[in-house]
Amino acid sequence: MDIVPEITRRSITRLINDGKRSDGRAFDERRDIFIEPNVIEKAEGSARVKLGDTQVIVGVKPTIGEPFCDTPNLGVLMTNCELLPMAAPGFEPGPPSPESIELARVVDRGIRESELVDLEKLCIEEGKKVWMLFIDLHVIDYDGNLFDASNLAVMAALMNTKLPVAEYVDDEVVLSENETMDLPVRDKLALSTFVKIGNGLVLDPSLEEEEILDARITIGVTDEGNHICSMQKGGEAPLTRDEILDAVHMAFTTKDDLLSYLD
Amino acid sequence: MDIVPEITRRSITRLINDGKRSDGRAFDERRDIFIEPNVIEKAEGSARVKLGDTQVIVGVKPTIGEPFCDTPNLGVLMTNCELLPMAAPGFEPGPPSPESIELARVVDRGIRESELVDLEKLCIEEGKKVWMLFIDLHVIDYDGNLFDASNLAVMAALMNTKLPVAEYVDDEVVLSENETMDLPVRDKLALSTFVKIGNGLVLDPSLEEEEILDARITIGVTDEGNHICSMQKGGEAPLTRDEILDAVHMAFTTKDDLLSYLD
Amino acid sequence: MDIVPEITRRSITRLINDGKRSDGRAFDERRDIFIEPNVIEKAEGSARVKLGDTQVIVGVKPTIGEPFCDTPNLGVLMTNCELLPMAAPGFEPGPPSPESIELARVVDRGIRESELVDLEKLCIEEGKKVWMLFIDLHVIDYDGNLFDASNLAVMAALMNTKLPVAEYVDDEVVLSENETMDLPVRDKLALSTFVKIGNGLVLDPSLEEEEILDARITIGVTDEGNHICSMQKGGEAPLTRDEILDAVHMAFTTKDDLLSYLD
Amino acid sequence: MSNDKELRADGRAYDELRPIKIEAGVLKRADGSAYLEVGGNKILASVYGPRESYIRRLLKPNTGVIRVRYNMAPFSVDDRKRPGPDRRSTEISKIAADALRPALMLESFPRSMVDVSIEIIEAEGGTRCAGITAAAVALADAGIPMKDIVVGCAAGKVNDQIVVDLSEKEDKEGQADVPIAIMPRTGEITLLQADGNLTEEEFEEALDLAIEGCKKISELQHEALKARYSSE
Amino acid sequence: MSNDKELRADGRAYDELRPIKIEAGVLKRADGSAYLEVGGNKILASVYGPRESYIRRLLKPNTGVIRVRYNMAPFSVDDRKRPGPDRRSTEISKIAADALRPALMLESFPRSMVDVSIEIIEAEGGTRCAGITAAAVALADAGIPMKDIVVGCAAGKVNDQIVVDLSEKEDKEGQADVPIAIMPRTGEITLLQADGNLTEEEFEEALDLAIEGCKKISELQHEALKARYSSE
Amino acid sequence: MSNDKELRADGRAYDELRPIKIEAGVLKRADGSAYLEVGGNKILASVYGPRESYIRRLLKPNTGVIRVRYNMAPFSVDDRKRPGPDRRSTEISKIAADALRPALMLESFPRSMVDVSIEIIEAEGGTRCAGITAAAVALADAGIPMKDIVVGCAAGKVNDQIVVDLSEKEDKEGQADVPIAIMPRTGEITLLQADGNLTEEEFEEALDLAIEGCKKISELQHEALKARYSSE
Repeated sequence: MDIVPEITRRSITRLINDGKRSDGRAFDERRDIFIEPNVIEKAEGSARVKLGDTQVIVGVKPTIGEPFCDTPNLGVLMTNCELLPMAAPGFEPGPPSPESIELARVVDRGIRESELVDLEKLCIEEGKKVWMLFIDLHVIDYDGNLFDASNLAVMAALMNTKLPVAEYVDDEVVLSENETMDLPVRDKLALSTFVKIGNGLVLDPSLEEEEILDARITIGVTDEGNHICSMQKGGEAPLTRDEILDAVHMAFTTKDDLLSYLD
Repeated sequence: MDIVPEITRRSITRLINDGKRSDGRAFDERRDIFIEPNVIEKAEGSARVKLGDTQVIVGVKPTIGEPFCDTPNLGVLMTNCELLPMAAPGFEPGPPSPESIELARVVDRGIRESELVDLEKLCIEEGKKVWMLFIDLHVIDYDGNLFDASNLAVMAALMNTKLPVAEYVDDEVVLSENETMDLPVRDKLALSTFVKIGNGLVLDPSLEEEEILDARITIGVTDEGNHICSMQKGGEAPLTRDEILDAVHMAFTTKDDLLSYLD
Repeated sequence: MDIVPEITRRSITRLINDGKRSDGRAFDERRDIFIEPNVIEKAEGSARVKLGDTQVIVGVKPTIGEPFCDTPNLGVLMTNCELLPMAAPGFEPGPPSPESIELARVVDRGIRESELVDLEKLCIEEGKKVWMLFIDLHVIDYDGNLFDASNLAVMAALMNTKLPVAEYVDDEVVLSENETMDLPVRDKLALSTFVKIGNGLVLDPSLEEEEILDARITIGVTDEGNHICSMQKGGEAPLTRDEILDAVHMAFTTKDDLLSYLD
Repeated sequence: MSNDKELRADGRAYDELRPIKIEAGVLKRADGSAYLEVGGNKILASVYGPRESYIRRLLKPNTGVIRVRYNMAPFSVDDRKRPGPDRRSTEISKIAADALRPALMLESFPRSMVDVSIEIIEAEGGTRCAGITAAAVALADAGIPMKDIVVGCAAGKVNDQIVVDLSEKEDKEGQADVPIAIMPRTGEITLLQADGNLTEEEFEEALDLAIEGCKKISELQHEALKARYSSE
Repeated sequence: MSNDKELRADGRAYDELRPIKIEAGVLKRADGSAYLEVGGNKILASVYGPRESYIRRLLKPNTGVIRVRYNMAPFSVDDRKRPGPDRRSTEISKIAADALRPALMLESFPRSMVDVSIEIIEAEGGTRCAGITAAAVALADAGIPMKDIVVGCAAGKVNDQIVVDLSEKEDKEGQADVPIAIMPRTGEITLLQADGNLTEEEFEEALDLAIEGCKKISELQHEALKARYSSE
Repeated sequence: MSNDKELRADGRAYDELRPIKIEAGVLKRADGSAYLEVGGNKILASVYGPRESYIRRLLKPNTGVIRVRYNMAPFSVDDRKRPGPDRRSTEISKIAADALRPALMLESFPRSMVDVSIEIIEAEGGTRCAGITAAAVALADAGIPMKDIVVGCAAGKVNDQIVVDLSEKEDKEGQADVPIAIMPRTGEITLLQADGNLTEEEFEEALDLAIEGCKKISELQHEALKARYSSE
């Protein structure tokens, strides 16, 4: 990514060591959140999310396919992510970068491991036909913390996704023309990313903070389940056991506030 | 492409501003045209075309496949173009360049929009099986104006394409071993490319002219229909409304002469 | 590949012109051979081979598929080769290099042309289902002569490959859960690679010898059949007719010793 | 001839554009950006540059160059589109660069590149013209020196009538489509394609109608830029 | 709570590792290498460097960099894997580099690259941790300056019990998996992932169990390196 | 043994070549070119260079290098071939470069590249040998310094008989195929492959027959070049 002047690094770090952030936020305070659901009429589910100035659009498109052999009665979710060249000066067109793959897979693991979509209800005919959902993540403005912004946008898009009612008749799937069903979303996931800078662990890093991070940790916690369901460390510095446990604890305490934006 | 000495650019432009071309042709005069049909025995249709020193070989290969959902009773045409490394010093092997894709798509649109092939006659069994034709354009020597040379070669190849007679019996396609049918070609397309250099608009640009062009315009006109069916502007300079209308008019007036080579 | 100091080239060449090799071997002497069969429990056949310090692992994985149209009663073999980045400083990750493709194809041609696997016995139901075998060659340490090492590993892996007994019942393939059959291997192939350095032709080139080779020749000879079944010349220098016939002769005379390692 | 034209399927007159909304400066990171809605189309355009590029072979010693990437989001169309460039988007990227280039004054930026992204968030007919229109606003927002703000619009033939700004439905069922882009000050044409079936006269009529459409849209571009400057 | 834990399906206690074998220096060409078996996993790791690289954009002016390639052999799993990187291996390569980096002292090797290959010859659960463990031994074998030898191990939840070092079967049927890597001298954590379903308390238990597992494996790494040095 | 050989399916004697036609200098842009027909094969070869190349890693400091691209047109075979290189054409490109290289004197062109294209317009058995033969003529036409003009020809076993220059049908139904290329002045062999089933004696017979075939074709190469020079 971009090279940050050493002086910026020092001043941000000094502030954090003094218990302050350069934009005045508390360590466990997120930036402003704005969620616009149903932004794409041609998508069965969609949302645009602004987290500070980071912007992500998510569209959900269903298709009908065959289930995997080992899960004949479950629908399928596929998460794909595009770090668009418009989102940052360093994002190049071309095959997905490791960063983009990591983002897609962390978001995907959150949805999958939390079991928040009831995949059994996406089965049309066991062993024959199931709904397959493409969840496409379009990052249009990168101003820090793509993980949390993307997860919020995916949550919002899944919650407004509607599928046509499908029936399996004479070896073929017949779709209802006017009846739809809501996507069976039975839980919500709060994804919280912290970065370690100096001696501090701060929630929802801004771009400035991400550019100088020592280590990063992302924690997924379910709303109903109240469980940890995913976690991902990043960055070239280590974290201590206690820093990790602190981050986990903050992920639980800040969860309700975050998820209130989805109501 | 190649860099042209400024002096060449000036001398060609000066000539054109004086109403002359460096090779002595009139503004609306094409280079010599030579068409050799049926050059590939293993192809169901083929032709080699020389337009000046530009050379293109086209082969047509049919295969049987399923029609598209929204056109269950129509055959399918696919046009592909290879700017072979042998054709010019700057043509590199590898995935198709934007130039090669533009060429294939302009030629393809001409065939498609003119509806010169009766696609309904390429239907073997509605919704089940249709003929799919691969039209492969092989550019072997690039000396200017690939658009018109390629279109001529495609016309000639389509006009000599023969398909085995196909029948649909018991859910399978049976091909006759000796009976063939001519590809149902019901019209011809004249594709005319002009370039603007200085104040002039000249037909069938040579390589020298293409290398210094300000703007390019390609116009497709049908023979029977006598309609405009495709158009493509190129180049980094604009064209005025009147220049475009002039080019269109010349495309109509020079059409018969061009198509006479296909008889 | 690597650049070899001119002085090394001269000293190796001088030795060979004097009838000696830098590691003391005779011209028709191979390095130590070590074969460990069945190294991968999850593969249906496998082997690790060390030829000197060159190391190759081969795994055989079967799948069930449709036969080719022109051979409806034959199983299918597919040979793939990975020159792993760990095997040599110059091996880069990415799409297969020409060297890797040549290696895979030479090994593949040996197996195929010798007809050592009875492909008819890999047919489950004619025209419907056959066994398809992926033979994956994993080069992990490159110290010269990948051809012969790879072929030995493939031979050893094929000879210990076991397939579940398959039956075709009601349009479906049913696999036995405990009964297996040995892969029908009815011959063995000895692959012998020689390089020409100076005036000499030496068997089983070490890395040092390969790096300065003038020409290379690989010869495949069948054990039972006692026939030449494949041959491949490489390198930028020519070979004389007599050098080739000498190499062929040596391939026959050293065959039994080589194949004894497979017993 | 155009006096007694019938209303179209969506109730528009033959020379009536779909509702348009243009906003400049919608992204933080990009040097310039614009958002455009026309009919059901939703389009974002961004500009980075002039800047260095590691793709040296694209640069020119005597001028800056423009590179355009037209891309459709997977969810922008009824059947999900596979991510990444296809042949259609490669062609549109190329002609969009040609369409925007004549207005740019990049001579003072040798060996540099201007990167334009046109992102189709939702598609409903006429995305290439709308994309060029949005990109021109983003270029202005980025402060790239320009002699004019390029603007695009299509005309075509539907039910034997020449009409402006075809909707997706009209494009699919219509007889011809002529997308163009112009530099409105001089009226010069920087993009021109045609497909379908037009007589020489019909083509002239379509061309003039598209030029008129461009001029109307041009006003909205300027308003959007004015709103952007006044908000700063 | 962990006093009355049941034995696991394969007979191990909750805090018992699978049998492990580590060997250093197993390849001739590589600058450093290691072979590791744990349970049914068979893993090779190699190191080249620090060396120049023609991929200039990856290099840094003030330090050496590490590049990791995690790869599964086509024959390493039940259903043949297509050769070449997939999304999973790309992610693991990235986090494995992050996991190994903190221990390396590459400041004296600016503009150079250390290339690590982790090759999964046979996979039976926990390949990323085992691969990192093997790679750290290969790095030491290559003589790369390091402040510690990173070591990886997972813990997880199976049948509502927190257990260490999940087998393939446990991973598939279990309720959670927490792979980590640490620098054993300080106990600092350089890799951490989690998936499944854990309460805050269960997570803490798993984390501590995985740290214990790492420390046991660390001893075997040192023995392998001692054996390598003494054999030279 | 070869005295009482039978005529072949297409009426040729065991040592009879298919009809051949060679023409030099058939393309305008290429520095050198050739067209060759043998049996049903139609082949174009072109040469550019010696010239600079942006693919620096292929260049050598002390000599020029040759790069060969063997390619089959999609329409050259019965079932359309997908465009672009496949494994077979990659291998043939590599060995064709090795086959042509020994005759070239590129020492005076360090850091430069000679690019050879072999384009199979129509294929009917023996394209690699015919392609090398055509490429050698194109290299001469381009004025590349050479000590000899390489020429290729195959021999093989069909119906238990050793025969020269197999047709497509013979290649498919035959028992062995031995394509070679030689430098005719010295008789040295620059390309050699074999597949099928041959005794040591049969191989020797095939090798000698292929060498004889090469020598006959060599004369036609020289005639084509003479015709080219005299026409200039």
